[in-house]
Amino acid sequence: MSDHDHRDHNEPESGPALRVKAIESLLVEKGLVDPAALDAIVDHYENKVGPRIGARVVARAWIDPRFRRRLLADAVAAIAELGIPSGPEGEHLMVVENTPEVHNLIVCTLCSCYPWPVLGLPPTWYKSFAYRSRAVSDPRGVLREFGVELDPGVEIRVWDSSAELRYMVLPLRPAGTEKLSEGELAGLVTRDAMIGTAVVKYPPDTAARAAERD
Amino acid sequence: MSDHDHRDHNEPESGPALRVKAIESLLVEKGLVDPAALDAIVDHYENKVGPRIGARVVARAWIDPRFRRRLLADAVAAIAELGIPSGPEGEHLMVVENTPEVHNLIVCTLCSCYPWPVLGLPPTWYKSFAYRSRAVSDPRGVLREFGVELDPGVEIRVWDSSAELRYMVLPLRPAGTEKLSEGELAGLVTRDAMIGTAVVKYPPDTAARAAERD
Amino acid sequence: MNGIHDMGGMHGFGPIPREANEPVFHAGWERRMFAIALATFARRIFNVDEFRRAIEQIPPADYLRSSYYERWMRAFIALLQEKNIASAEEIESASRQALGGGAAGPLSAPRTTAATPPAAIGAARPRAHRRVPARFKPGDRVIARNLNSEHHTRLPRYARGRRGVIRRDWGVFILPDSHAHGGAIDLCHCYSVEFDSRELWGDEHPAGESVLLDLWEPYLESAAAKRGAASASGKRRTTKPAVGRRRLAKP
Amino acid sequence: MNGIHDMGGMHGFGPIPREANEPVFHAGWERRMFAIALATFARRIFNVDEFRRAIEQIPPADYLRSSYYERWMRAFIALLQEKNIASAEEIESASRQALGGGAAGPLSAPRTTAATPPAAIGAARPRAHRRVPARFKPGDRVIARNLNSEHHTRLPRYARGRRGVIRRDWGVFILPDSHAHGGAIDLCHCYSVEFDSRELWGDEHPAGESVLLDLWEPYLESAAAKRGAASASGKRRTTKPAVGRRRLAKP
Repeated sequence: MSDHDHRDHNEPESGPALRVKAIESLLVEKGLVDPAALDAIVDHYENKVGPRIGARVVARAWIDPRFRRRLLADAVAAIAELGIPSGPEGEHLMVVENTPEVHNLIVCTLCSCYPWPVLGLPPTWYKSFAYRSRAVSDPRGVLREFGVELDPGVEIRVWDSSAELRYMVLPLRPAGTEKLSEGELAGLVTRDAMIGTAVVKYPPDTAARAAERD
Repeated sequence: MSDHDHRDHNEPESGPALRVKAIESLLVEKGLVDPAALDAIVDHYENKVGPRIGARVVARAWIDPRFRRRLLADAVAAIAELGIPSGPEGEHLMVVENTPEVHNLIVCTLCSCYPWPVLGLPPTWYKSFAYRSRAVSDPRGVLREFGVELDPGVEIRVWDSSAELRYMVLPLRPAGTEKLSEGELAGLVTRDAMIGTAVVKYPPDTAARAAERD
Repeated sequence: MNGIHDMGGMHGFGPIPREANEPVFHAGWERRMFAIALATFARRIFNVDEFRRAIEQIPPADYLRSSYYERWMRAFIALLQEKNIASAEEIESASRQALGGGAAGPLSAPRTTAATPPAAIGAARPRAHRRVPARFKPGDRVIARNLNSEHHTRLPRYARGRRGVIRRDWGVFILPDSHAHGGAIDLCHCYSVEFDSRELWGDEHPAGESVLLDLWEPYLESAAAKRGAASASGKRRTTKPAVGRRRLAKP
Repeated sequence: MNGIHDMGGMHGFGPIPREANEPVFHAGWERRMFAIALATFARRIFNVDEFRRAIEQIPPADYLRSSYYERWMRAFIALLQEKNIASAEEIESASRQALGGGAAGPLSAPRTTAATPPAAIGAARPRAHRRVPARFKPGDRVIARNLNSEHHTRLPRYARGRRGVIRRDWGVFILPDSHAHGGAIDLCHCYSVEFDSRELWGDEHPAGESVLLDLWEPYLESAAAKRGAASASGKRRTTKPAVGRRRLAKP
């Protein structure tokens, strides 16, 4: 693999860009990091992990109640069954299940802990001061901002990732999806639904196409 | 009085300087402020009030026990006796007395409330985030930073000016000052001593000069 | 509002910056900004609680990188607009004119003048002389309520939920919480409340320190009543007091 | 440390910024910074708690105006110096060289290489399998201690002094508080603790919400024991636990 093939060579050399280049040079010179290893790390997080992995887990849990139970009891072991490796920020994964009575929301108020192996790296909004500050004290307001209006009777549980546990939400399976395949179900599952700032929808046009196909 | 004779005409027109000039022009145009009145306000706070007023009050309290009692009971009435007018941020003044057992410290954690009529406008350090944040939770550390090491047995009371009351500390009179005049005593009293971040000292050289004079 | 301004107990701001022989103002514009604000308070265009509220509404990153009088300026500009004294466009246009070497004086002749003795100018918020019954008296044990309103308040976070003792009843004052949002005049007793520093900062804090806060009555509940309520079951209150509405009314 | 990073419950940060079709990284240097940090964790030059502590030590104004990976960069540079990996001068000199169009690659040939599978790289802080007795069990009522140490901690301010219920014992983990300052390995149980949101945010907060925090045992005390201690008189504890030393040791 060539050096740094994932870098944007045409971007301006801003302050941080220069600093980071300097740090890398220094650490390589001191034999502490290997540029090829850095390339591999970038490639892994940019191209190999991401919310599609979590979506696969969710779809399987929707169609296989026994897998669902194993997932909720021991998420690391259950996702290993699917051939999904664990890794940093996922060694202690907990999947929390939405029900008609309980909605779960994930945050890290102190930094931005996030379940990398199943969702990839977090979006900017998850790391934003606005989300970190408000998710614990005003989750319904946050959800409204994301366009989610929960029934007032639904209880909200906010999981603030203050220690080693990383959380992923198992969203509610939308109605009308009984005939969808596992792959089609996974296609409905969004990153935000697995953080808890969205619910999974089965849009009428998708439903119509599915009905047509039958 | 000419327009703005207290302005530094040779300072560069920074962003705030331009903005404030614009605000003043607008408000004058709208008849809401009078530049001459602004000049008078500036003159008052820059030249007429300041810690020397508080020092006068302290010196009087040191030499006149009955005044001291009136000052501690009703500071606004007591300072009026000295011909010192009250004014904004001093309508509800409270003087708190240091004793060998109790040391008082004044802060405003939420903004920078301060007893303007007796101490003038606050120094930058009083308005700093460092002081505002630490005075309530680490007063001994703050005092050490100011070079004041209290006996561990001395109790500290921190007055956080969260409402309309404004506070001034009546410092301990230093030993050996029995023969000093009221004016000489006032000369020993520093602004910081009336905030509580200093104690009043009677330096040996001053004492020596006084002894010589006797 | 649990804002950046509520700094009591925070760490990380470094040493206290001290300046020898510090001048009263550090720049001409600071002098003018200070005087403009005071003169405007005297005109009752907005009240001091609204001014504090506007300072607290400065976005946190801007708050921290602004100097004291820069924060006054930002808040003042926001209030001029909020009170329909001047539009953003007017301020922009006046700034351009000032940049173009425009006079420091008025753009045109002033319509009125308002000379007021400086010492009489200010927030003008006297102690109210209306008789209002006091719920607490010196010696009473109280708990500062755990209020987390998005509104302006003068109850700092570090005291919330903490137990203190009423030391003095200062009399009746305007409650800032509602006064800062629309100018309502709610008159309440304000008390000097002493909190042991170990109650505020934990059992490991050294003994022999206390913090005294001046707190309006609606910020406080009786420690005795609280104990009773806690031993009773579940839901506690159905009526809302004057402070602590959590959500800001949309303008 | 009661730092700016401890944001739970703060107001004033505005709407949540959302970006459609957001890329994983927004600039080449973010990719490299991320990868360098992960590779460095794998080399155990410093641990993740030290890294978090270094991020929290960024001055608050800089913290707020920096982007996420800028904070990583600042903390990383601070740790390189703290751990004597590179001096400020070396970093300056390398930056000047980079500015002069210097190669993105090494300044000279690397002395070693350390290829590690990416998925295995990270904070590497597994659950400890040593048996440590657990003080609490699911269902126990606890109070999060009111600790206000200047050290790193993972007990957020908004939970301090609040009552919760142990929901689950996660097992034994390294306590971050001491690990972040010198790397001491203190092994403690870590629990999932549920707090009713009305306990956290006050009686006026809507019902039907809770927050679950993962808290190490030294952050907690038994609600029953606390009640006993409170009804006993005055001074409470003479021995100091492993967390919460208020003052940072001078280096």
